[in-house]
Amino acid sequence: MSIYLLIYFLIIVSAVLSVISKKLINSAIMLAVLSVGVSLLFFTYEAPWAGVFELSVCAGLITVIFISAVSLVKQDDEAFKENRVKYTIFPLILIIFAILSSIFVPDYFSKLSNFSIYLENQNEPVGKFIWLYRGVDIIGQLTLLSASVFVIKHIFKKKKTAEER
Amino acid sequence: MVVDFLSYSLIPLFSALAIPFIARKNKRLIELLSNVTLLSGLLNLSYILLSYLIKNNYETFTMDVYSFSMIFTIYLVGLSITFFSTHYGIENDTNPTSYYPLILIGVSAMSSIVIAQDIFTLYIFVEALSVVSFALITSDNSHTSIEASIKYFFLTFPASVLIIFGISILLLNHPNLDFSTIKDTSSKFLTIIALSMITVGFLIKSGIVPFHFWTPDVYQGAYSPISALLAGIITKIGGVYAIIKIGILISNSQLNYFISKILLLSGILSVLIGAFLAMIQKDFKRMLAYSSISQMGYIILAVATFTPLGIIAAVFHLINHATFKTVLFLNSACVEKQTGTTNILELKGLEHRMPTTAWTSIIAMMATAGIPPLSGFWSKLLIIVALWKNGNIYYAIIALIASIITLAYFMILQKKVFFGKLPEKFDGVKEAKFQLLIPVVVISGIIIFSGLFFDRVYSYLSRIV
Amino acid sequence: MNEIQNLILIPIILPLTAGVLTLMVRERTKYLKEFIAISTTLVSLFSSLTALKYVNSIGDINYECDWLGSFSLMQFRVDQLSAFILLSVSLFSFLISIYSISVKNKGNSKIFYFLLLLTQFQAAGVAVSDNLISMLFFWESMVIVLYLYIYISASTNSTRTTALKAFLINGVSDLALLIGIMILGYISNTFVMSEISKSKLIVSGWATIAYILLLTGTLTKAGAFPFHTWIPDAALNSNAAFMAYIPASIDKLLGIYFLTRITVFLYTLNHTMQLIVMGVGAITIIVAVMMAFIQTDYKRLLSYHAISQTGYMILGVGTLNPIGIAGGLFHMVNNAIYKSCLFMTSGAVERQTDTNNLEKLGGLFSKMPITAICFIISAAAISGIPPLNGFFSKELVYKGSLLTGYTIFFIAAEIGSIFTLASFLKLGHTVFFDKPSSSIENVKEAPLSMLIPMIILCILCIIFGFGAHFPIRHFISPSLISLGYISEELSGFHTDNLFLVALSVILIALTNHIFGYQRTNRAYKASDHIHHAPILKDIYEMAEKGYFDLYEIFKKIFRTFANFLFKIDRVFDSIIDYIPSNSSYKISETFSSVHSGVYSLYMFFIFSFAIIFVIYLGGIKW
Amino acid sequence: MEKLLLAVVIVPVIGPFFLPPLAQVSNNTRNFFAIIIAAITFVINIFLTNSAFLVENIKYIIPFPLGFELVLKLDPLSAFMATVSSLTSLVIVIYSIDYISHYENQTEYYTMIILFMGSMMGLVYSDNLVWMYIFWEITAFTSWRLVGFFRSDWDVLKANKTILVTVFGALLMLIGIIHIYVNYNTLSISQLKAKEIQFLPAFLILMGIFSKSAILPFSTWLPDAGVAPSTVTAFLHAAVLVKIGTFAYAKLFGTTFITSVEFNYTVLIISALTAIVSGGAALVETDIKRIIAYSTISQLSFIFLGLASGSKTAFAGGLLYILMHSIAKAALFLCAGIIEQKTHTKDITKMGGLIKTMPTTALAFALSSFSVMGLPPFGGFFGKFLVFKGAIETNDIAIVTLFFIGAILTMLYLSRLFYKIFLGNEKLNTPFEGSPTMVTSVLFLALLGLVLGIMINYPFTYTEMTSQLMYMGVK
Repeated sequence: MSIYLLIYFLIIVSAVLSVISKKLINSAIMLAVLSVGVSLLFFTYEAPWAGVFELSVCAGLITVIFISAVSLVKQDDEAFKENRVKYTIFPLILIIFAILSSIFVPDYFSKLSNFSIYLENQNEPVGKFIWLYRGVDIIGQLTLLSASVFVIKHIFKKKKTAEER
Repeated sequence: MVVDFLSYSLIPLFSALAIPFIARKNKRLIELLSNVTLLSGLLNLSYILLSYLIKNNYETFTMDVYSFSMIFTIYLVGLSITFFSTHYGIENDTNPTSYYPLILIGVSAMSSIVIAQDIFTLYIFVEALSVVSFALITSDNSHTSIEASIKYFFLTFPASVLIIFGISILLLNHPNLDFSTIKDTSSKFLTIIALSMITVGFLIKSGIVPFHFWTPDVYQGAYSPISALLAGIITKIGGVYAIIKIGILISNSQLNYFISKILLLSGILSVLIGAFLAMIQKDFKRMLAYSSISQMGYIILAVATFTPLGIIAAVFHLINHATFKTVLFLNSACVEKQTGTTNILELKGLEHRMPTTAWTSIIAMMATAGIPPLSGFWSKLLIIVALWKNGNIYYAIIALIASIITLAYFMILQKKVFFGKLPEKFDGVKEAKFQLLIPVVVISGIIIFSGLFFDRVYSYLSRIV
Repeated sequence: MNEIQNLILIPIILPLTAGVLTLMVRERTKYLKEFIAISTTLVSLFSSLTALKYVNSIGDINYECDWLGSFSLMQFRVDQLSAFILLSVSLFSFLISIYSISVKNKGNSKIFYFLLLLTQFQAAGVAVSDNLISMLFFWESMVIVLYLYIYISASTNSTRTTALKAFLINGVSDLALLIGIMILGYISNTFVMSEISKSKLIVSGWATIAYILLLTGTLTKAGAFPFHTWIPDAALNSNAAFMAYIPASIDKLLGIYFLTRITVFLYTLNHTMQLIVMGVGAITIIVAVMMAFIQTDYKRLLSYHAISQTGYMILGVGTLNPIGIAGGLFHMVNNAIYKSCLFMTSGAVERQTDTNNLEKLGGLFSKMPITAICFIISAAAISGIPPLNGFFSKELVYKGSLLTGYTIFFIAAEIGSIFTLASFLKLGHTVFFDKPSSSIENVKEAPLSMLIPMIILCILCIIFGFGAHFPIRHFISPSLISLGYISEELSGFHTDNLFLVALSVILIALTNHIFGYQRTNRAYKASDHIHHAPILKDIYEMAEKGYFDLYEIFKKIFRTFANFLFKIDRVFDSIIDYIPSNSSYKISETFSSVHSGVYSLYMFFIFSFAIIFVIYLGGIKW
Repeated sequence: MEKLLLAVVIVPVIGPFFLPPLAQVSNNTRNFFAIIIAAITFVINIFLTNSAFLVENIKYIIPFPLGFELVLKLDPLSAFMATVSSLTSLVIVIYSIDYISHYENQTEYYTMIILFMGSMMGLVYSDNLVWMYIFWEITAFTSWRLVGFFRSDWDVLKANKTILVTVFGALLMLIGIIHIYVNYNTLSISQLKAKEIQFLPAFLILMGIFSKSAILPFSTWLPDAGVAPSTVTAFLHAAVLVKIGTFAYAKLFGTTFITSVEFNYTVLIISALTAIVSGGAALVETDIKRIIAYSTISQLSFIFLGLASGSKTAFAGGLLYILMHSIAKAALFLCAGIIEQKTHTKDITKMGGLIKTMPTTALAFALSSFSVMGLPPFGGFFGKFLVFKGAIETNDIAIVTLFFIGAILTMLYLSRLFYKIFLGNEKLNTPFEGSPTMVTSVLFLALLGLVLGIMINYPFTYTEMTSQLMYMGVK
């Protein structure tokens, strides 16, 4: 049980930090941490490909793009400074959310265990499962990869030009 | 099912991948390749579509009408954006070798969203789409566009979280995430909570009040053709499409009561707030952004009825909104290109200098405000009737009266931008070159004709459900 | 029967066509227009004479033609009264058309004759219509003619203002008449007078309103107090021919005709209503004559008399007894005769001396004897000197008012005739006998075309005086019969005490005049001792300034009213214009204050709303 | 016959879109073509009017789903209205050729004005509420372009006011229409015949009608729209636009639905107030076109009195009033156009004594004002007369009094206007008579009013038969 609480705590803290942190890069990193936490949660609940995709998409790719973008705007980060003190009420809301979820989620745990049993009955490795039933996702992965390639190209090309200026 | 449309999503993807290899030096070739790719797809689609529309009988039409019309819209808008960009002179602002492929990938991602048969695939492509658009927004390296892209990503991030969480919950009692299976068992508690999470996520993605905060900044800040692409199609496919899909799924379950309450509320709020905020905007594109918020509100209202008529109305209004919002954003791009500003306080008296732009914008605005006999009138009428028949009379009345505000801010826009006396500094202003006008004119024609031949359009769309 | 119908159509159709014909005639042609007009009016005179004979001997003439679809026909019905009116109308238009050959300031003579013929057409139409709607049609269309008539006589601003005044007073009262007629038709389901008279209306509810409205219309037409105020102004600003034609004869004829119709033929009045009518008559007599008495302009003085004489007729008709009504009708025709004669003399004098101002006039008897004689005769007639026609009609009116038992009206009438006589003494004395002022040397007699009608009218005065039984037997009693009274003996020369009263009236007037003349040795100042009497002085001044003028009062009222309405209109304007725009602007401001561009604030909103939504959807309901 | 019915709508709706290309050829070609279109429409309407009573139930149906099908149906009322409006439009278009010749945007002007006429035809003949609404909105759009003809900020502001007010009303009307659609499940007027209608939808539709024909509280856009060129104001305020509302009232509440007494009473009271309020405003204003516009408003309320008072004769009178008022008021506006063009001012305090220099215009003006005042033998008399009959048959003294005051005000402000412009003192500007075409057209209209008054039998019989045949009456 403590591991869950730990992960919850991790998620909440990272979310709060991502909102109230002064530097964009920090909030980006915090978001990454948050999604890592979420995917950890998935893994611990034996929902492997949910975890996989959370990790790959949210934590991995998106964070890359975040950081690249943030590194673009770093030089004129001062352009938009706000006073973020007044948003420290976020933690309260998030804690409420956490409590409420801990009301609903136990039900979800029980279901979860049943589902893992159902998976073992099929006794197929996860990879095979993917290749059998989720062929279209391959295109998805392909699209994502090519997209990320072009995105990096697009942005970093511009980063150079920006520095030349 | 998937195979009907798979090519539409694969071909652009491959041509996008091909571009860096075969055409990294030659800009013309890039433009040619991307345009030809989309044009061929569009010709194919419109051939099929017209052949049925003209015959006006659909016995042999086996494809899913909803996906088909969506793909048609995607290709239409995508092609008009690429064609526009080729003559817009993007090479001064950005790098064509990554710009066009990104658009193509976006098109393919959208097509894949439309053809996705299970919700997880849909999610993946939505993410891909948001990545692409994030990059595209920053195409010109201006301060505003980068800020816009960052806002876009930060503010739509919660959507991804909610959707993925919802999907993971769905996984509990559905071995595979096909829409059909979800449809069967869509009354279980976990399914309901999952679907509601997914719905909220897509609401965020489609920029509905109260999740609309990213929309104006992004549309205003984005690179002009790209804001047309965003407003025209991306937010719809990335957001509203899925909501309509879910609407179709759960149209007969106990969930739709609650979801329709939420949707009605946020829809009417978007209609009103978007319209009111649009009225005091000083920037052409920002005003359009708010107006598209309020139009999204109409679509959501229509979905919220969960009745066949409502779904038809929603799809029809979605298509219409895609068309006329594209026209308007392209108009704003033309104006910006010719005069160097989109601030409507500086602009004045352009109607004699840019007649085509003026008239196409008038057509699009009248369509948006629901002035008959343009297409927007019919879709709005259907929406209102659907709402009324569903018992939400007050929502219907408010939505109807709100279109006077729509008309009002467009009147203000026309007055400020096109009417009045031309200031000296715009003496040199001429109409944009006609290649830039072709997409605008074509889409305006589509607006008019889909309004005049509403009977055909309706009998085509009525096969959605 | 058919040719008889055509007979009564002649006085209506012929003048119209002839009038249009005169418009075709070129202005330069000499006497062609005059010829057309005179011949037309003569023909219609004879035809109406024949019609009268026919009606008196055989019976009513009816004529119908399609007009307003199935809603209403154009219905003519000539009974004795109508025939009598028709006859007098044609007579006067005939005489005026002769007279106005040599009237100078009648403006464009083509238009003048056109209007004259048009007026006859309309007047004849009013006289013969049996259907109230067709009557209204003719009646109300006279307003335009009236306006043009005054308008063409001079191109000065005062003339235009007067024309406008006449137009508005008559137009508004015609609206009243219109509504009255509508109500009449509404409560008695028909617009045909002969139908309505079968079951006379009693004054109650809608009928009262209708009667008052109709009364307003008729009184305005007849030019009674308080709707008379345009006539004196018109006297100043227009020509004598017009004055002699419209206010002096046609308007009186039609007004009193219709007054008689409604009062006797369509309604059975109750007591109060009768008192109101008679009261209006009496007030008209007194007020107008008091005003007339002090005038120093020939035509203006006459015009006030025209008004005060109307009072007698109204009084007579208001008595509701055959004698009074006979008196009213008889007085109507008499008044028309001598009043137009008087106006003609004024026109002659004006033509010869180019002025109507009493201060400039004087001693014309030697220079214009015939005019003077005509003046004297008609003046004597109007002042009720026996045995001229005016005397008898007034006698009848007096008798009628005495029979009602209200001596007050009788006394008012008598006072009226005192001042009438006095003012005419003053007028005649000034114009024809007083010492001439330098400006009018070498004045000659008026041309023949002016003298002939005057002489004819004077002869009529005398005939109707000595042979008063003739008109009464042939015109008045038949009219009474057609109004549903059995005719009784009302002719002749009464030697009862009324005669003495008349004599005493004459004596009082004479003494008054002599007294006034002695005070200031000038005849036109003979009224000053009344004019400058303590209280009367101020009243007179206010009256001359037009404080009592209903038209001026209403002009003020409507101006303020209109300003008030304009304010209301502005209020509505702000309701549909400023208020929505400003309020929506305020709303937009409020909304936009949230959109500060701070994305962590946005993040906050998105998160919190997402949580709320999800909890609502997923959680609350279990 | 069906073909004719289709043609009378199609020709003026499609025709205008050929005008811009023709303008490339030459302006005269364009003007000629515009006149041709208007003339054709008018002639076809004459044919239709002749056969309106003879032939039963002429329809042309274009199918649309959900009961939105476009049905063109010939009935006496529609034919009457169409003839009136196309006649005035024809005269106005002819007049425009000289009037508009020296302004910008001529092509757009002709396109819009013909399109307006076309949509009017469609509105008049369409037998389906939603199509009525569609054409209604097209007229709103065209009037927006036309009012904003001079592109200054002020003009465009007023143009926006015009379209916003009218469209707002139209939206209210649409709500009413949908209400009917959901209740009776049809939109076809001939199927809705003799149905009773609840107060709410009736009131909503009434709001639309009032906003279109400028009855309180929507009245003031009409005088404000006077900034447009006089042909446009004549076209919109006098001949066609404001008559749309009266027509819709006659069509829906006169000949289709059976309305309740309270409803009619509401209409009567509102229009009575409008009559006097706008009359008073007209007495205060000093801008010639604003005055005439206000007078239009007050006359419209008289028309509503006739249509709403619930008696067949008064209904016929109201229709007659529409005809007479269209003609007379169009003539007045066109006279105002001549005066404005020649004196370069709209302020009547700056005018005076124009009767010397422009007698024909003065004559036309006077004749039409007499017709509007309702003096015989002009046509206006019969209209006013029958309308008052209706007022009295409501048996309500308040309404009669209010309209009596309204009529007095009419007389006052018109005579004041005429006096100030044509009589009065000579002011600095001594203009000349307008161009022959313009003067002829105004004189034609003025004399037409007179002739119709003298030959009242024909128009009145027509309107009376119409009301006998179609009028539904009150519950």
